[in-house]
Amino acid sequence: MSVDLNIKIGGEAGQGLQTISSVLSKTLLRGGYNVFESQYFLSRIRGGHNYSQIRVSNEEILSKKESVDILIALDRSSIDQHVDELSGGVILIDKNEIDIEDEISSIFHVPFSDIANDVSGNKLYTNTVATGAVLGLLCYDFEYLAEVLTDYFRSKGDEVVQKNIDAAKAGYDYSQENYSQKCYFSLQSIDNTSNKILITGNEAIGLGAIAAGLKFLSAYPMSPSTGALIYVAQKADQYNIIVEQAEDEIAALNMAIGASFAGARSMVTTSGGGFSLMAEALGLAGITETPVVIYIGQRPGPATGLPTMTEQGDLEFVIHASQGEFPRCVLAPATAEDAFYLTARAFNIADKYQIPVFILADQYLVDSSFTSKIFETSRISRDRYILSADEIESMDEYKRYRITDSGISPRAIPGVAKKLVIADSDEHNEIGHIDQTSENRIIMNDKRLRKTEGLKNEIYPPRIYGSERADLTFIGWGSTYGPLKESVDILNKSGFNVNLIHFNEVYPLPAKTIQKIFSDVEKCVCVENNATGQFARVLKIETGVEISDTILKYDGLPFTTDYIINQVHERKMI
Amino acid sequence: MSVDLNIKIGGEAGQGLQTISSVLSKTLLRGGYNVFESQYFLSRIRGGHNYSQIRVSNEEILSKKESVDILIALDRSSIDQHVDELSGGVILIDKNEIDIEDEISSIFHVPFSDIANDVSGNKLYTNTVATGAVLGLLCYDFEYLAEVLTDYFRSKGDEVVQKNIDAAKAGYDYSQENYSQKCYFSLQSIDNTSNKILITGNEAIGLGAIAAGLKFLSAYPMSPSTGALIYVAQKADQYNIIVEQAEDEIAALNMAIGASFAGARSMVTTSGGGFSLMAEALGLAGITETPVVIYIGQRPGPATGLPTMTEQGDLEFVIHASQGEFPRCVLAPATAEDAFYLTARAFNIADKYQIPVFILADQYLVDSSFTSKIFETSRISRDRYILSADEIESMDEYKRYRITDSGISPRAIPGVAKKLVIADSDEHNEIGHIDQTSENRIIMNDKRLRKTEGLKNEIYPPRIYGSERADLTFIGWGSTYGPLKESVDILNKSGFNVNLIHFNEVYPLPAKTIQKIFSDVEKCVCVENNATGQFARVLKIETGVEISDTILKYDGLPFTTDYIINQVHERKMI
Amino acid sequence: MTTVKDYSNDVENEWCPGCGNFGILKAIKKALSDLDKMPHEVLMCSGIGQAGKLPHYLKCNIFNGLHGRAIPVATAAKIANHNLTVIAVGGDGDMYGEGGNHFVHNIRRNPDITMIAHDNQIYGLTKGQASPTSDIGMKTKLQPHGVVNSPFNPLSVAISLGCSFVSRGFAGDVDHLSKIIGQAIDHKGFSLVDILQPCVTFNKLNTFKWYRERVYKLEETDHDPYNQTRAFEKALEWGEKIPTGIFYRTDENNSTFKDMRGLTPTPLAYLDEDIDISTLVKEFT
Amino acid sequence: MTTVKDYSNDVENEWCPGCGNFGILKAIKKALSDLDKMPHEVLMCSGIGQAGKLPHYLKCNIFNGLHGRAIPVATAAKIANHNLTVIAVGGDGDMYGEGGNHFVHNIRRNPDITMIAHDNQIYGLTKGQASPTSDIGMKTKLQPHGVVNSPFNPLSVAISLGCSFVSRGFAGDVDHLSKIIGQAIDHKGFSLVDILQPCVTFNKLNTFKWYRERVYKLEETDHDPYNQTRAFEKALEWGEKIPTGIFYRTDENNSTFKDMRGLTPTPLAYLDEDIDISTLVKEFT
Ligand SMILES: Cc1ncc(C[n+]2csc(CCOP(=O)(O)OP(=O)(O)O)c2C)c(N)n1
Ligand SMILES: Cc1ncc(C[n+]2csc(CCOP(=O)(O)OP(=O)(O)O)c2C)c(N)n1
Ligand code: SF4
Ligand code: SF4
Ligand SMILES: [Mg+2]
Ligand SMILES: [Mg+2]
Repeated sequence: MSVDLNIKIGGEAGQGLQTISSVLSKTLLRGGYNVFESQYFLSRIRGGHNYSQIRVSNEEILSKKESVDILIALDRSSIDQHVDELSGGVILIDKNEIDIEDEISSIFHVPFSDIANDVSGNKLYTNTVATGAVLGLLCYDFEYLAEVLTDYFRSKGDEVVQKNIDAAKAGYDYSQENYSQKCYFSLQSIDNTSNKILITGNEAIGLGAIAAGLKFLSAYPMSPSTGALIYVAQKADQYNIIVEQAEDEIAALNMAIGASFAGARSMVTTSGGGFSLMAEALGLAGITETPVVIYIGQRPGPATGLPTMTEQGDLEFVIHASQGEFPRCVLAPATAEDAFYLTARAFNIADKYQIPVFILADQYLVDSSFTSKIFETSRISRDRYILSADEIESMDEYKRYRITDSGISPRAIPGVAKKLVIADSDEHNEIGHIDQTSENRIIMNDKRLRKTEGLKNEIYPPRIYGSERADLTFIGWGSTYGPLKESVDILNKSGFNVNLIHFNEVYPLPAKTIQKIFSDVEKCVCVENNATGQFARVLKIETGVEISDTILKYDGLPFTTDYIINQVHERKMI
Repeated sequence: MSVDLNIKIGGEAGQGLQTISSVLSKTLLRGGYNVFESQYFLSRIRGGHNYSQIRVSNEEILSKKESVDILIALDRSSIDQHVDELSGGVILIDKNEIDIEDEISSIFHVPFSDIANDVSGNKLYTNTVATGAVLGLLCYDFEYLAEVLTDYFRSKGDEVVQKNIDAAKAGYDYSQENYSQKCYFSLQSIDNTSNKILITGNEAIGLGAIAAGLKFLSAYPMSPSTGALIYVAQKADQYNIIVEQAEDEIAALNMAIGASFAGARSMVTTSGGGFSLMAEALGLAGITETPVVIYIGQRPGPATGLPTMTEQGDLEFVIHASQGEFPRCVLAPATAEDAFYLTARAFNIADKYQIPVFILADQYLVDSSFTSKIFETSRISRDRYILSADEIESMDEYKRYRITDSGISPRAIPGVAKKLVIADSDEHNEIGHIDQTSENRIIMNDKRLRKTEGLKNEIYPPRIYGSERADLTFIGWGSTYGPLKESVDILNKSGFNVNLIHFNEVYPLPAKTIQKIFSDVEKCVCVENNATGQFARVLKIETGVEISDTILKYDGLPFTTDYIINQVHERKMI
Repeated sequence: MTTVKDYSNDVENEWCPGCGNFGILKAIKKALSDLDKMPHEVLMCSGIGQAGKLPHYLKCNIFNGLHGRAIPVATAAKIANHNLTVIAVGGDGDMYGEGGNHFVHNIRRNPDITMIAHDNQIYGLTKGQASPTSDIGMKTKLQPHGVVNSPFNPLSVAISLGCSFVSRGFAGDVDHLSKIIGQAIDHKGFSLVDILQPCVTFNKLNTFKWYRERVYKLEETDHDPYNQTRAFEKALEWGEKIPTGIFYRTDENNSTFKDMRGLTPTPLAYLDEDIDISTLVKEFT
Repeated sequence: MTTVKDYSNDVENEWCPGCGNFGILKAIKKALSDLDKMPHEVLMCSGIGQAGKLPHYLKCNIFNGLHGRAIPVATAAKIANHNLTVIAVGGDGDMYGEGGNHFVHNIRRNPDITMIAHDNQIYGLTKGQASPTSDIGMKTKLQPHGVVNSPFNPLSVAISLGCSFVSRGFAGDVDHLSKIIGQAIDHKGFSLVDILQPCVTFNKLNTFKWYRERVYKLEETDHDPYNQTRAFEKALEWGEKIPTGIFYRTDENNSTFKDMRGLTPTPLAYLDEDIDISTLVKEFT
């Protein structure tokens, strides 16, 4: 039997809905389920209306769902705003805390805070009671919850752990006693030994960077990228990583470039606004040929825009940022798993081509938790392409910018050997000293731009999901993968024939390979989380492939499968 | 009889070749000639090899020429580097100062410094002697020179003026006596009453801004844009303009936006590197809908690149700069005259659409002096589109971001009336307060993007030069106009049939109009001063018009007619 | 007479209950109404952060711009229209971190604006990273072993640049604070009001209590605010005792703003002259 | 023994004859060889400007980056490889204008690098606009009526932030200057050397003569460089008399650099450990 359950927790910022959500998700994961957890929150610390959504299934899920089965309402407005989303589901509330004049039949009352007080002597345990209540409603094995709570609160001491377990159990029991017979859902734990993890895009990026041998991370905090920054900071000691909070984004990228020049694998984390301030230093990486990884968590602009929402609005900016012309590479992870492997790959590409490489993700991807197969370090290689002291000393003369066929010059780092390493933001000669002649300019510019050719061969072709030939092909990039893949599944199950071409390496593009792939495409639509269809334009320019139709969304929210399928039908695409 | 003479003055930075060049140019202009003066200089204050080139004709000229008729060599390397460019021309040097072992027949010796010492008692007058010597060689009416020297040195007092005139006359006489019979060129003054001016692109931009009612200019100095900044600073008092040197480029654009918000027509001047630091503030102008004019003098990147050279490498950057999506407009002047009128127009477009507008010029355009018809202020209107106090007070409620069909909201400035003006870099509601809802996001984003439609209708179609139908059509934008126009003339005179489609308003592009124009085009080539053909890409994306062939140049130097024609023949385009 | 009520609007306040920001909001409203300014005569410019939201909770003209960039906007708006009372407001991260260069250089420029820094020694809106003014040792998620950099001292830096009005207030003492703000606004030239602002959510170190135990008023001592060296010494005082009030001021000839050529009695924004460039064009013939 | 000659190369020097920069170049070469550093152990980071070209005229590792950004590059390079002797060099426009925020915040960060500012009180490479340190009244093409902003005082600002080594040299006194630079490099922590550097082409006000008539050496007075207030007062002295030498220093516990967790004895750049993330991955199960 296939399970596909959607739990929503709504409340104000500061009410702790994130804890309920995390504990629930982890508990469901431990019982063998696939979980997809996503967040909606406002740019404020207290108040307002926020929610978290947990989708649970025994099958792979990579996107969120619109209809809700269980709604945990920590405030009144959670009911008002989400009651319509319930399709036969229930609302869990504490009527002692929330005034409900109108009788809504789907409301299950659990006195969260009274129970918390009674059992654990403190209202602080209210949320834990609620967590237990949900799992009681699902007849879920309580042991998983007890285990997760133990892990979660271990650092606070045994007493706190126990009180949480007690509170949870009381909530659990209350549900069981009062509502179990009414409950439409029942979740038995399944395949318990599967090696699954639940991880956000931000954590996956941080972890990927650590695995790749990141040594220096400089950043100025900016939503939604801060999660990756903090993740690395928390683990920095164990891996000899220096994490430096910069005074501004200009410093952040200049620092990363300085550290990379001196030999440390380096990275910055930011969002579009912060990256705006890095545009000049991007060109510095370009002309000095210093590898650096730039992680951008996109959010809706222009300017401050919607700081906590999602968008894919920075692609063309990233491709064209900074004056002049130089190679760069843009990777756009599809899932958290993808984010992990692509981040590690970004460092290798950066080092091999001595260029800036972008991880271009978005708030939806990086703040959501994905269930993934356990990450395998063995799939990650660390390729530095740096000259050893012996190699340098054996050279007659070391030229940092030696002209080569590939455009890639041998890279030494300063201090390793007696030969000197010279880098310059001015146009320079092979040694690295300033050279303003036209002859030199041409060969140096050509050398740098030649790297794009190698890079194009490096880029993996897009993933194709679904049948080879379809009546309708979705085109997507980055975080739209989950909802698009599911849309394909659902539409095909309903008897249509659709497929998906999905790009997670988006720039530069190998034109011939892609043209070949598209030669089989009948009719296609580009699905993008922006208002103008940026990837469709990039594809056209880079490969000549023209996509005439788009499904766009720029309301700050991610795509859902429901939305995509609706659009397809409404606009009679199939 | 048609005159087309090319004078080159070469020497080290600090030797004062700029003075010789300016005085010569002005003198030739006053005698009725058309002059085109361009500069080649290195990023240093003293030494190195620099030159200035003056092309003189009785016909319109808008570009420089490669072959040289008279070379004034102030140092040895000027001879070494330019002797090959002489096609039957002569070299004017002071053999007492420059060692010449080998006898070069085309060398005319004039003892500049001895004459200066003898006549005016100071070696300082050496360059004036040289100036006189050139004009003597040309049998040019000395009175024009005397007049120009008087204007040029007036502020230094009568004695200095007189000594300069004496020095010039002595140089003039020396040439006349020793070389007039050998001279192949003779320039009689012509139509003296023609209302012509000689002006650099930078000065024209500054003047255009002043004419448009510029009130606030903030900038951080950066070549090659500083000339415009300084021009405005020098005239600021007379026109109630505040020119503020900013601490950095971030401040510069944020200041211009602040001043504009408060009601002053505002502008920044910079180059690509400085603009990199303005990318975030560009988005601020975008989302707050604050008009601002951004003048960028392009130079070769990436990063510091070649600070004193030319390139058209920032087009795509400027079009896509800053996170998110919002309307903007890019104007790329073809000549100094164009720069004047387009700058004024930029302010009107900025105010009408409440958007940032770019003047995207380049070092070649802005450092070169063009002969132009006298600028007519009457052709310039000042359209502010700002609500009066009465208009504001008559409104029930003032909404800075009222949703309208055109996307343009009524603009008030703060303090004028009692109603308040509220602007925000976050997504905001019609009033201007922060609004994070999806519903609001969509209507506000749509409102802003709708302005692009109006803007496209505003944009003038490209200039077409030459016959309607041609065997080969040059496509160009910005400063390539001069050399392309001349190439058309020359090729057509040689019996070919070529024409030119030239864009000086480059973004956004009215697709239909342009498609129509291109429907008549047989074969075309895009000529651009960059390495990757940026405008060709923009044209393709914006209009669907595809140009398969390009003539590109990215050695830091501008196009010459000779270069273009050579390429056309070499690559058998016709 | 303008009253505090004239400055009130019905925009939903997004700050945490109990936050020091509320005291600052009150003090600003009080100072403006005490000065009898009308809302439309006032322009508040802010950056991004919890502090940067303040202008929205006030009835006045607002330019809520980019993180760190309130000061350049404010300075230029004042130049464009010197009839406006212009205030730049922001957090410590905003004003001293991202916007540090503008802080330093606008003290030199000395425009007639007031800068109000909500100095909660933390990045509030981004959920609690160290700010430039965080005390050494403060632990955050991003500084798990505690802050090691020595804190930025806005007062000593301002004094070292001869800033013409340098003060510190405390969000827990609204009356005192509003008097300081009033004087700052009244002051001709760049005036700095750095405000000790407890962030009840993220800063568990510098709490209301912590500040209350330490603050004292300079005006209740024999401090001479016209003495730069003494002001400097006072600015270095931090720990057991924290001075508030006016540290330093110079009253004479202290606004380079008025030295600007081109500034007419009519604000630039209102000028609508005929512009004749014919004499300029002539220079090119 | 390293000698000055070891630091010489044959790159064409692009400075104007007679420029104060030559004295600085000499002093740096002398200081480095006196310290017996080898060229490959030294990394010079610079920005853009006439001063920013200096590293090219020296034999050593070079990162000549962006205008205003030498300090962040230098700090991070030092973190990546603390075996290197790292020097950040640039002009007054570069270091105090465009890069002002990095100046201020790296004093707080206190990495073990030396910052050398060629303070010619003018923008040289862009042909003579006012710099942050230009004296009031100085006329330039861009400031035709003279500078009105009060000059940036790098020394008083550095001292007000507790910078652990604050000094001023004069390009006209190479021996004295090279001794200061030597001590600055030797100093553990962020050391500032601001250098009075005549620009013979554009600065007609602050000439060799002008400086020579005014400079005196602090070490020849009873100045105590360990006293912050006295140092502050000295830093404000400008006009008839201009002090040079070491204004301020603190010798103990003054490098937060070494407080950085994750900094191993082997420089980060040389680490090549096996990286095992399996325990981290486990945390997500
Ligand atoms: C260029 C840029 N970088 C980063 C951010 C993210 N950001 C928003 S507010 C903030 C810091 C807030 O701290 P502070 O200025 O002290 O204000 P508070 O919230 O504490 O009042 C940051 C880093 C941003 N909006 N823009
Ligand atoms: C971002 C940026 N803005 C502006 C410039 C132009 N620029 C180059 S050097 C310089 C100033 C030079 O002055 P300073 O730093 O004092 O050095 P100096 O030439 O006097 O030694 C400027 C403004 C630049 N290269 N980059
Ligand atoms: S996060 Fe801190 S500063 Fe922000 S509103 Fe809450 S308590 Fe105040
Ligand atoms: S311009 Fe000034 S600073 Fe630059 S080299 Fe010449 S004299 Fe020195
Ligand atoms: Mg703060
Ligand atoms: Mg300088």
